[in-house]
Parts: sequence; structure tokens; C-alpha cells
Amino acid sequence: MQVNEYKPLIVAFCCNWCSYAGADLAGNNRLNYPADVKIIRVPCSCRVNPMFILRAFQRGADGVILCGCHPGDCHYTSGNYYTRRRMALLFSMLDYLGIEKERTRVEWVSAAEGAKFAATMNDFVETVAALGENKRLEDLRCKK
Amino acid sequence: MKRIGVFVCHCGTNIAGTVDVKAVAEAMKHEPGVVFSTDYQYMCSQAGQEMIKAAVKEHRLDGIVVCSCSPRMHEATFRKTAAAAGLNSYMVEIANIREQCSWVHKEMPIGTEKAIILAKAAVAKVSLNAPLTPGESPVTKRALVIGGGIAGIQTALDIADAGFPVDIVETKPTIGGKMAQLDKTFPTLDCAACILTPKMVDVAQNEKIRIFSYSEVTDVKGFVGNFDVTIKRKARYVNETLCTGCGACTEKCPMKKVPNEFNLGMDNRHAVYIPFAQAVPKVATIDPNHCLMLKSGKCGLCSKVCGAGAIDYKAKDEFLEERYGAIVVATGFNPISMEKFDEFAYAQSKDVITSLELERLMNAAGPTGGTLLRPSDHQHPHTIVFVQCVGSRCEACAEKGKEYCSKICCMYTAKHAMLIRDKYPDTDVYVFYIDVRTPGKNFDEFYRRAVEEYGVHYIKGMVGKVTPENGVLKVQGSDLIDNRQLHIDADLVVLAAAIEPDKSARPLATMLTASMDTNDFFTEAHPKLRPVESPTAGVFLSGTCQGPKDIPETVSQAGAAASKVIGLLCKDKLLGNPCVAHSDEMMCNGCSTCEKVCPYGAITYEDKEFRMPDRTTKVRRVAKVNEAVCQGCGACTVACMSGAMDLKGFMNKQIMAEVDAICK
Amino acid sequence: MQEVTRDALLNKALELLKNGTVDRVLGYRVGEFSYDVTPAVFENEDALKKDFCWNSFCGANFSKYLISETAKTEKKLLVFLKPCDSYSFNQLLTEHRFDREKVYAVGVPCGGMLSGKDLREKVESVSDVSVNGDKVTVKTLFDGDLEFDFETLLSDRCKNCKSKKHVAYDELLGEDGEVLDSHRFDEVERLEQMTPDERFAFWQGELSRCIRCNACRDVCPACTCEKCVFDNPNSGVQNKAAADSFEEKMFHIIRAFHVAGRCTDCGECSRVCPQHIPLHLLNRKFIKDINSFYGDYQAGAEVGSRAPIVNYTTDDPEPSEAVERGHGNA
Amino acid sequence: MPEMKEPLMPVIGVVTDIRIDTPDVKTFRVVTPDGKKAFEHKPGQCAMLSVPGVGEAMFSITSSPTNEEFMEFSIKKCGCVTDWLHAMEVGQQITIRGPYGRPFPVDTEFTGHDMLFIAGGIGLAPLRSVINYCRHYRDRYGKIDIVYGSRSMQDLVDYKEIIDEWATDAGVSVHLTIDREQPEWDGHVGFVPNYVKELGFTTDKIAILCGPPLMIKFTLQGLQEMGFDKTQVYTTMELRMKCGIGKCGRCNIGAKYVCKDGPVFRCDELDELPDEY
Amino acid sequence: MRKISLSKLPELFSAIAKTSALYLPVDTKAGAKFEAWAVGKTLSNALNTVRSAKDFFFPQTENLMDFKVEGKNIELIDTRKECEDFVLFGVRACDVKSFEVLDRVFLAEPQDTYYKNRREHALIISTACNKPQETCFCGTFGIDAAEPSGDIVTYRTDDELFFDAKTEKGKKLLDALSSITEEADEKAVDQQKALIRERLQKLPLKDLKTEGFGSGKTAEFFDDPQWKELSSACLGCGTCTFVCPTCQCYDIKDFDTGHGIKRFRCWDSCMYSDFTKMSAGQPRLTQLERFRQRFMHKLVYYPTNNDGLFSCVGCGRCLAKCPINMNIVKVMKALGGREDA
Repeated sequence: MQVNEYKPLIVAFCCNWCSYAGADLAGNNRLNYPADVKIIRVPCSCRVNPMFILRAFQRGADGVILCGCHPGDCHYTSGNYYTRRRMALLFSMLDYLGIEKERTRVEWVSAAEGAKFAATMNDFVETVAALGENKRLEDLRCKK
Repeated sequence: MKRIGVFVCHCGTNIAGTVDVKAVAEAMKHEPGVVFSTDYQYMCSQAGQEMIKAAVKEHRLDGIVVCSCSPRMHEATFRKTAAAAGLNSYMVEIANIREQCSWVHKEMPIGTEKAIILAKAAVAKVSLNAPLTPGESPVTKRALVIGGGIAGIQTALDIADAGFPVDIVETKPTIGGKMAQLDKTFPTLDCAACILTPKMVDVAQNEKIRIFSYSEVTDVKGFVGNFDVTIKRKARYVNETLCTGCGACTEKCPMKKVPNEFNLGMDNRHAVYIPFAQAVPKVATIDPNHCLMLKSGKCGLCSKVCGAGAIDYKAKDEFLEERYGAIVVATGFNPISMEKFDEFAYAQSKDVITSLELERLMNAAGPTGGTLLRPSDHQHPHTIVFVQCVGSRCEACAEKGKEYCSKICCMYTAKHAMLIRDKYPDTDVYVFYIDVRTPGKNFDEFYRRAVEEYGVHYIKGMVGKVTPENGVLKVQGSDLIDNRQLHIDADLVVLAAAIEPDKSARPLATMLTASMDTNDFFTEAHPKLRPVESPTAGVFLSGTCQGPKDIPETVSQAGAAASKVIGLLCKDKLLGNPCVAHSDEMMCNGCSTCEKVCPYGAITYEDKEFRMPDRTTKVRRVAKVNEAVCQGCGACTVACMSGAMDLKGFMNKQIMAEVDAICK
Repeated sequence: MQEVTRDALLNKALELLKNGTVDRVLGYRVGEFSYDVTPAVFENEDALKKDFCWNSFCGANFSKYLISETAKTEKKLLVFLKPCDSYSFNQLLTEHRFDREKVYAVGVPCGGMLSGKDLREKVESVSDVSVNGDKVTVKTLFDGDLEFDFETLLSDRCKNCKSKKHVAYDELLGEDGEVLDSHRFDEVERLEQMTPDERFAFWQGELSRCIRCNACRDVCPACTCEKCVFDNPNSGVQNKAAADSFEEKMFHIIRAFHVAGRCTDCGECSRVCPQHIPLHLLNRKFIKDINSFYGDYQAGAEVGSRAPIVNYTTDDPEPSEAVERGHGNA
Repeated sequence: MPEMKEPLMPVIGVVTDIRIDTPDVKTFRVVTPDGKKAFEHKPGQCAMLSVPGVGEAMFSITSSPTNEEFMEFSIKKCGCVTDWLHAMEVGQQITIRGPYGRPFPVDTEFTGHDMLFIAGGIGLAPLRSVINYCRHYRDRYGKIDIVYGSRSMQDLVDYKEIIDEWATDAGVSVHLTIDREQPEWDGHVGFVPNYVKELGFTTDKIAILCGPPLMIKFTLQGLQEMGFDKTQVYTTMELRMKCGIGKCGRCNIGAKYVCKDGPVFRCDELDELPDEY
Repeated sequence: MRKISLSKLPELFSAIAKTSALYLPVDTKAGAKFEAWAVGKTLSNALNTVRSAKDFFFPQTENLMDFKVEGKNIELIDTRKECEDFVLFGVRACDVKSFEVLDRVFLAEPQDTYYKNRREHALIISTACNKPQETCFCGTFGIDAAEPSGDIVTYRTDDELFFDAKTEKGKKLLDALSSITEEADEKAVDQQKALIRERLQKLPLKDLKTEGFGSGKTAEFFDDPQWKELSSACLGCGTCTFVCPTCQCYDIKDFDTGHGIKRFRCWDSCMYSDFTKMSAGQPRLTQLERFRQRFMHKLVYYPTNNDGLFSCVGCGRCLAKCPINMNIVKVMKALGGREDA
């Protein structure tokens, strides 16, 4: 392993009922994924306002991932369907603005999918690390 | 600035093995607002909790961050601890440094760094926490069951058994529903009436149960614990309390040619009628569309013969307003219309019938007295073709059929075939099917008996066309196994029509703000874990209104719904989840966007008068969240452009503070 | 290329005032030059006769004024709606933003509008503009008279007009047109074809000019919040000036997102931008995506319709898939 | 260039004492980190206090310039910055810049005159500086009357100082009133404007008014009825400022900038201003 | 007086740029804009830039200072830096005048050091307006587009650019450029001035007068009923304010970067509804009041405090950019056109 490897900062929004529990399960099963991933618990993926995502990028995040229950399994029946539409539109817009589409992702992870959670995070961190630092949605004032 | 205490748990070596807990506690001391920070072996232990309580008092803490295991594990524990120390229990945040940190990372420096960041995020959040109190609302200890079929009957009986009053609203003049029309039931072949009618009688005799037959729900207001329901009691023109059900009126009624709905129009009834002998309530009803007296004012025979003086031609629709704590939807199903299925000649030939019509033809109380006779010429049919999946699993024909499997057809067709072969062994029975689906206790055995013992001809394939020709139904079908076209001259063709939710379900769902799927089946709160609850709190689902099911499934769901209702009605007060949406009236536009995404119908609008700074007043439409109904998903907060809608406990500011802390 | 003359509008207004249908008239007041007309409410006949104006520069969308004007008084207001205005009109009704009862809407056919701003960038020192059929004569102070084809001076939004059909009115002057099969997404598609680097460079160049005057927001008929998140100190995203290139993006992305599914593509944002930022290309991207992901939807086409962003089906495309589709790759 | 003094650049102040005056008013004592006064000021002037990250806000300096050790600010909780200030603990650093505005003409127009101070609620805060200044240079002024009223006894700011120090001074008369009867209150009850009329002052005084807009309006009317000329009456305006140096445009009313030309105005000067305050 | 052939402009710019940063109007797809000169950039022919030249002295946003907060302690970091010398080329008469208007605000005691710093390091090369536009009305405010002020004034003929140094600073620069410029006589310039003045006489707004407005006229205009009509269509956006060369209102805000606080200043507009909003209330509740404030300030309040100087230079930017075409000309005509004025 390289020592001076670039470490991306990843913010993961996880819904309380499925994905956060999925992340807990990954922990229970001691499935490793990079510590670059920091999880924020939200009641439902539909609580995630596009402003939060942009805020994360502003403050220095290199990637933002939303995790929610699989479509059809939302604790609130329809929340993740709204998430899906909102994020489809938002991500498409970010891509339209030339911001690397690999920096944003939505993944459905159930409470039983600890392995999927870890695998997803490993993959996402790797993808974002390959892109390097987020330059296109950064706020220079927030740089150290 | 809050006074925040941070408590870092070792969890033995679970956390301390990968996270330098002392370093975390030390780092937290420099965070804004943190006035106390410490670590301990097991925070969740009695001693750990006492330590938190003591620190709250000693350092006058008004916010607590516990860095420990997942909040899903011990959030409730630490909330109780906080409450015991005199803090509001929602002034607690958990930094998950076990499941999401020490257990998934291996190296101490990395784990420690991440734990510090997670703790910072929790501190940032808790600095913005506000005390929250769960709302309370009283519970009206009475339930409403909409629909009086077997689902509604069973639910009502179970609720009444627990001692709570129940009202059943049924649109038809009698309860009983589809099951009352059935002959035998699979897979045991016991008689439907024999098992259903005693239950109907139980309902009638149960003091806790009121039946509003010939009635419908026209309005629902309120929310869980307190629904205000308007029930329309359609004018029956017969006084229910006076009528003895003797039937004298029916006999004398000159208007005899009214198609009998109960027998699906295969025979006639009078304008004043009792649907069937075991009807509950056993009370006559005058059909205003056919009654000569009501239509032209000339007749009045029934009134003359009625000894009880129950006939009342001047009766009007009445509206009742009742309050209920819980509502159970049991609106049931109907076979879909066969009119559009030209290929099966349903409209052209009387001898092409649906399975439900066959039930009546085989029923001793049916139009033929239980003898199977063709409707066209009342002859005994010798060749009968059953067509499965008519309108079910029909992806291509969405405009006339359904995409889903109706679930019950395979079994009742096997039942029909078996019964026919049993009673009329000289009859040839063919069943065209796509698949035979028999998951269920004794189902496959039942089906195999039909094939093996009763010699029913099962043909995998679809019927392409049915052509009535000289009193014979020419059935053209394909046999996919032998890969050949079949031509059968049938005397009777029975269509296993798909079933669909009752038409009354859609407007009812709107009234209840309960959600439905695209097929108009009610959606459950969770498909696996809350299958008998609607996402709308206090609304429960029973029977086929939620999806196709057979009788045992319906009855078990009915019981489950009843137990949920009983659980609710047992409570004196409902404690809400305090993490609910809240609309800032000053910023709300009243644009109705949030209402559209609320799965619970928790958002309503009102015109509110605002005093403007220049002392004028302005009336504006603003959103109001019913905290008893809101479940706190937050969909509305993102839909709201102005940010007027926020979610307590997960406020925009709090989440952004977490983002900031993590990205620092 | 006005299909209906000033006199026709004026007479209609006078007639409606006289017969008591309306008490006030929302129209345009003449300006200093032929192109600088100003929206105004006329309270009486004399004011109308004196200053009422209708020419090829009357492009502003009147719908948003209805919110404040109907809130002021119980009096009934006459408003002239171009086809594009009528979409905003409906959208505002969908969002309960004004009282329909207080408004009498007269639909006015529109042959496309010119923009004073655009014209002045083509021609120096304009002293007068007159439109005769499909020709525009521009008198200048120092360069004599110049003649243009009307089409060439049309503002972008009118070149890509989505509809000549009114979707709301109480009365229509002249003939109604049709919903058009416009090329309004061509430019969006052109951008989609670019590489991400090119797109980024394009938008960085455009958005960096933003001076945060808020004209786009303040003119937008979909931006009708009591308090905009960007003005609200409690929202956490309040900002007054783009102190960093991030904030320009934040403002415009969020603004476009907030009007997604509600934007009728009236083009006012780009019309008023003093810095010529093609803001409509952001809104059109959302419209195009909504159409391609969730089926065609035109905000404002009917009152009470449910925007795709507050709706869903169980088989919507996944965000990752959508981004690919957004490229026109699928 | 950095040597040039930038008026917008504050200095660091330390809160060394916090006194709770009323349920929503606290008085903060501020010195520089080395224990000195941040700057000298005159009575009626203001200073911009700020908590970095929260924002700046202008407050009148309530301590008298004659206090050589520290400055004091009595601050009512009513917004973002004040919420934060109220939540502070002793030892907290803040930033401070000033002094801003035109002071009361204590060394010119006021000298040799009888003084009548009339304050309502938190309105006493800006006057406290002048009152203590006049008390300090007692011989420069004539008789001093102080009329002060508040909603309730608990809402009287600086009550202890008023009773223990002001009321005991020779030649100083303190007239307190509260809006509504209270069991533990044996003083006057009633609104300030009426009380002023009841007290019936002679018109040879200079009157200084500070309080809520309605109180000022009615008291001024009362004073005029009693024969006071507007040129004898001073008031200090509510502060809405950003830069404090008459540049940012926020406090511009008519041709005046409240932060520069005010906050102290003679009432006849107010007549020249458009009605926007 | 010196001159240079227009074909040698690139040489000129390169010579200036050697000693200090040079900004000049160049054409962009969004109109003319002051940009730092670099090889290949050519001078715009447009009459004026979309944004005014005030940006150089009073930028849209600027950082004032930083803070570091640790526990209860605050560290103040002065981030001011000495500004580099720079040359502003091609400033029009109106914009040059606007610097005077701004100076009287920012350089009044106590001086704004951020502004002063930049102002002192700037050298202004102005240009007379050969082809004024219909929206120009600088003459109304006594500005002669044929005779702008500035450190160096330039005149452009069909093939030559003439320089006239007006200040010591200007002379010094002109001297430094003597190798690429040549001596010129004033005839050509006089001819050009005459042409310009002739053209100014053709402007539609040439007769707009400031009479009636000015120092001490608050009472005359404040309660005029016409404000209602004039302001009724105003969107409350900041376009006029931000393109205006003399508008100078600002806001000071703190930004938490996550590792420190940046206190910055940014443009603000009195047209914004929250401009005067404070926790205790809002003195200007309606757009009428805010609209009135802007014009009263330019036409009455500012002159009252500044020896009758108006806070408008007639550049016409607001006429060109207002989304609803309401502007100071219409206001002046409406209010000044009264019989009793």
C-alpha cells in the first residue's frame, strides 16, 4: 500500500431503516471499507436535500453517496421513489454542468446487505480516488 | 452556546481496540460548546449511565453526545438516561464509532481520526438540537370496518370480542360479500354458506357490533385515534327496526322482472327484495329504480301487506356522523368486466360464463337450484371448457386486463372441475392454463386429485377464440406441450376472470389519504413488516382490498388487522413521534407541493391571517402538519422550495452542521 | 409582427372597464424609447388612453404581477396574456398563488417579441424602432435607418417558442395558435454532446459573470416564495453575493432545481439577466430530462397537474441510468 | 498599508462580567485582553460588537466615559447576535470597534442646565452613560430628574444602581413607574408619558428621551404641551447599522446617516428627516 | 499631447502592461467588459462596459479580515495587502466622474482603507465618447463626454489615438511611453471634440435637467404621489444597483469556512426587501419606500451631503438593463415635470 495515497472525503447519507442498518451490519460482520466514508443518518433518503449534497462539495467532500431502502421497501412507502427522481434530475444537472458524474451516487442497500454496503463503499471510494480532488464544486475559501 | 458533554465508550475493546478513546475525548474538549468530555469502559452500563447523569448535573449540561455503538442499539437507552438526569431526551446524539468505525477499520490512527470526526459531527448536531416533546392525542375506542364481506366480518368479530364497539358499513343490503355467493370452498370443499352464515349471525347478535348495511362512507376527517366519518345510509324505504323479514312484501310485489344481482343477473327478483335467505340484516329493501310506487306513485301493495307497517315510501338518505379511533378497509374485490374480451364471446353467448356465475349455477340456492344447466337452454352441458387467466397476468392487454396474478383462479377452477366431474361424471372438463399455481396448504394435492382422480383435462395453453355456432361453442386453443391446435365443441365455457379491487376503493383511499398502487389495491405500510397497516396511521387493511387472496388468507389478515386495531384502541393516549415535520407559517407559500409528496396525508392547508408590520392584515394559505399523522420521513422538507417545511430532530441546519463538521 | 394592434387591446380594455367587467387594467406604459415599455396598472380610462402601449417589445411575463396585484385589492383586474404567459398563469393557479376570481384574462396572440436589450447590442444609438410586417426599421442617431428581418431580431425564447396556444383565458382576441414543435432543446443537446470538460468550461464562463442581482429570481413566475432560501439567514445557504465560484453554481443549481417541474420555460430569466447568462438552458435541461425520464410534461398546461418531481412510478430510471440518458446516450 | 487604521477592523474584547438585569436584559463588561478599555468614547456613542461567524451588531455604550476601567453594554435579547451574547459566559472573547456616532452634547449645550432624563424599558441603557457622566461632573449641571418606567418591576434595568446610587445623590430625583400594579411595588403605577405630565416639570430644562417609539411620541407631545420646545429635547434613535461609519448605506434616512449623524438627535432635527424610522 | 497610430495599440498596451497591470474593455459574448490585457486581446469598440468600472475600487465581494476561534478566544487576522499599481484604460467620462462620487463616500473620514488602497494605486486613462448612445445623459450632470477627466485623457480618431496627460501621474506614464508615441498637435483633438459635442446635441435625453432636485429637497419629493406608480412594477432586484457606477451600499457578512471565519463585504442594494430589516423591525416595508430611497438618495440626499453633487453620472446602464425599464430618467421626468416643481 502506498503511503502518500490520496484520500478522498466521502459523505454518505444513509436512511435510518435500511442503509444505516446495513452499514451497522457491515460493522457487525467486520467488513472493511475505507475510513474516508463518513455516514450521516437521515430518517429516509428522501430527507436529503440537494442543498446538503452541494454543501458537502463546498466544504471539501470529494464524493457524496446516498443510500436508501430498495425501491418498494421504503419504510415510508414512497420516500425513496422521490429520492430516485430528485437525484436522477440533480445528478443529470451536475453532469450537464460538467461536474464529474462519478462523484455522486445513489445506491439501494437493505438492512440485510452489510456486504453490499461495504462493497459499495469500497467501489465508490476507489472511483472517487481515481478522479482526484473535487475541483469543480469546491469553495476556495473552505480550502485549508 | 450550549453546554455539551461528550462521553466516549470503550465498549471493552470493541471500540478501544481500534480507536484511541482517550484521544477522542481529549479532542472533543476543544470543540465549540463542549464543556466536559470523558471516556469510560461501558457507557451503557449502570455505572456509565450514572456517570452521564452526574456530569449533566455537575456541568449543567444541556446537550449530550455519546460516542458508542449504533444509535439503533442504545439511542433509546441514553435518551432515558438523559431524561433521568432532567434533560430533554432528544438532547442526545450518538456518534456511531463502533459499527461504523472501530469494527470496519483496522488501524488505530485511522479509526481514531474518523471517530473524532464522527464525534464532531454529533457535537455540531447536538448544538442545534431543540427539546422535543412527543404529542399526545386521545383515542376514541370504537372501530369502523368498511365492507361486510368475510374480511370485514372477521375483523369486526375479533375487535368486538376484545370488547370494543365496531361498526360495519356495507354498501349492499346485506353483509356476506362474495363468500355468500360461493358454493363450496377449496381445498376442503366445505360449503361456503355453512361456514359463513353462522358468522353473519354472530355479527348480527353481537351487542358491540352495529351494521350499517345499504350504506357508504362519504367523508373522513381527522386522524389516527379520532377519525370523524360521515356515513350515508341510503334510503331503503323499509324501516329496518320494524321489518321482520317475513317476505310478505316480496311475494306480493308485482314488479318481478328485476335482474337479481345476487345471482349475477341469471334470474330475477322483485322490486322489493331480500337478497338471500340468510341475509343479515334480514330486512327487505325497495329498489327505487324499479318500484312502481316510487317511480309513478301507483301501487303500494307491499305497504298494504306489511303487517309490521315497515314500508316507508317517503324515506330519505340519512347521514350519520360518527367518530372512530381506527378504520379497517375491507372493500373486497370484483371480477373484472368480460365485455371487452371479444375472443371469448362472453357478450355474444349466454353459455360463456364467469367462474362466479358458475358458483351460482352450482349453488343449491342459485337460479337452477344447484343443478348445472346451461343458461341458454337449461340443458345439461356435456363438454365444459375452463379458460384460466382471463385478464390476469395480462401484460399486453393492459386496457382490458390486469398485469398481476389473481391468485385464486387456479384453485377454484380445480374445485369446479372436480365438483362437476364428481356430480356429472359424464361431463368432459378441459382446463386451459398458462401455469397452475398451487402454493398453499393442501393446494397441490387438491389440484392433483382433480387431474389424477377426477380426470380433468388440463391443457397448457391459451384459448384463442370461442365461436358460438348452432348452439355449440367452438373453442379453438393451443396445446403447448403437444404443440398442436385444439378444437373443442363445448357446451359451456367458464372464464376465470381476473379480480380487481372494488370500485369504491379509489374514492375511499382519497378520503382516507391512504395510498394505493397503480392497480388500486391499497398499499401496506411495509410490504413485509407491516402488511395489514396502511401507511396512514390508524387505517388498517383486511382482505382483498390489499391484494388478491383466498379465504383463509383473508381471514388471517382480518384477524391480524383486528389485533392491530385492538392494540391501538387499548391505548388511552397516542404518543407521537416528535421528529415530525413542521411548517414555518411565516415562510410558507401554501403552494401545495409538500402535500403532494406526503405519503400520510398529514399536511393540510388553512387560510391564516397575518398581521403585517404596517398593522394591516393579510390572509395567506399556509400548510399545517398534523403531528399525530406525520411519520417524519422528510419528503416534504425537500419538496418545499422556501425551506418553510423542516423536520424536527433532523432539521436542515442540523444536517448541514453535520456535513460541515465532517468536511472540516 | 403584432397580430393584434394596440387599438384592439385598448378598445377591449376600455370596453371591459366601461361595462364593469374589470376595474383595473394591467398593461404596458409607454417609455422614453419605443423599446422601454414598463408594466403598469391603469386605474381608469384616461390613464389608459394616455399611456397604454402594445408593441413588439411587450415581452415581459405578466403572470407574476397577479400575485401582488390581486392581494392589494378586491377590485377585478384585466390582464393581457400572451400564450407563454398563460402557462405561467396556470402554474400559479396550481400553486394557489392568486385568486382567479379577481382576474379577467384576455388572451392575445403573439407573433414573437423583440428584446430592447438584444436590439441595442446589435445596433448603436437606437432612436426609434418600427415594425412593418416582417420587417423592422431601426432609426439610429448617427447611422441612419437600418432594416432587419423581424425573425433575425427575435429573442431566443421567441425563436424557440413552445406554444402559440393559450391555455388559459376568459376571452381571446384574434385567433388562437397551436402548440409548437420547437427546437428549444437543441442548445441543451449541443451542450450534452460536449465533453464534461467543455461543459464545465462553458458553464464556468457563463456563471462566473453572475452579479447576483437576483433579477432572474425576482422576475421568475415560479419563484414566488414568501422568503427565498437565499435571502433567509436561517436557511444556512443564504448568500448575497457570489463570494466564490461555488456560490454562483449553488445559487443557479438550486434555483433551477426549485423550479424544476414548475418552470413553464417562459424565458424571463434569460431575458432579464444583465450579464447574458443563458439561464434558460438550466431550466430546459430539467424540462428535457423530465420529459425523457418520466414522460412529456408541460408545467402550466393545465391547472392542478402534478409535476413529475412530486410524483413517481415504481419503475423510474435509476439516477445513474438517468445521467447516461441525460447525455442522450440512450 | 496595513499600518493604516481600518475603521471596519475591530479589536478583541474580553467579557469580564455578566450581570442579569431583567429576564431579557444582560449587562456585559468588556475590556481588551490586556485589561484596558478598548477605546475612549463620549456619552451616547455606540460600539459594534461581534461574534465572528454570527455577525456584528451595534449597541450603545452604557457605561460612562468617566469609568476608566471598562465599558459596559446593556443588551436586550432580540435577535441572532444578541441571542449569542446572552448565551456567553465570562471569559468569552468578542470583537469590538467604535466609538460611533454623534454623542450627546454633554460638554456644550447641556452644561449649566437642569437635566430631565426620561426613559422606558431598555431605553435606559443609552441614557445611563449620560446620567453617570452628569453625576460625575455634578457641578457642571443643574438639577437632575430621572423618570424611568418599565412593564414591571422586574423589567427595570439597573434597578440596584438607580436605588443605591442615583436616588441617593444630592440634586438627583428619581421617579420610577411601572405599567401595571404589582404586589411588591409601592411606587408609582402608570405609563411614562402620563407620569411625566403628572410630575409637571418646569420648562427650563434639557430633556433627553429614550424608549419605545410610542413612548417617545407621546412623551414628546406631553413635553410640548408643557411648554418645552423641540430644541430642548434630545433623543437617541434605534440602531440599524452595518458599517458604523456612514458608508454602507443601511442607516441612511433622508440626508442623515444614523450611525454617523446620530444616533443622538435633537427633536427638531428629526422633523427634517422623512418619516422612515 | 501625444498620439499613436491605432494599428500600434497592441504595442502600446504591451508597453503599459510591462510596468503595471493593465485593464481595458474587451468584447465578450455578453458585451464589453474590463479585463486584464494579455497578448491578443483587443480594445472593445463598444461605448461602455456592461459592468461599471467601480468594480476595481469597490469589488462585488472582498475579504475584509479573518478570524480564528478557539474555545473562548478569538484571533483577528488582518489580511490586507498593499495593492499593486494598475492602469485602467478606456474609462468613459461618466465612469471617471463616478470615482469622484465614490471617493466622497469611501475617502470621507474615517477613510475606507480597502478602497483607498486600490484607488491610490490606480491610474485612469479615460476616453472621450465618439458615439454616445440614446441612453446617455451625462450632460444632465454637467459631465462633458468630450472632455473626461482622468490621469490621461484619450481621443480616438479614425486612425489615431491622442493622449493628454492631466496629472503628474499621467505625465509620468506618458513620458515612459514616449518611445512608441509621437508628439501631436491639438487640432485633430479639437476637431474630434467638436464632432462629439455636435453628436451630444442629438441625444434624446440632452434636455433632461436636474433643476428642482438637489440639496435639501427632501420635503418636495418625499411624499409625491407619483412614487406609487413609478415603483409599482419594480421587481425589487438589484440590477440597477449593481450595474450602477455610483451605487455603493454594502453588506458585511461572516463566512464560516470550517477552519476559520472570513468576514467579507459584498454589494448590497437598497432595493432589496431585507436591506434595512433588523431584528426589531423593518422601516421600509414596501417596494415603494425602497424604490424611493434609491432615487431620493441619488437626487437629494447625496447632493445634500456633497455640495450639490448628484449621485448619478448619466451612464445609462440602468436604462439598458432594468428588467422592467424603470429608471432614473423616468423618475426625474415624472417628478421634475410637475407644474409646481
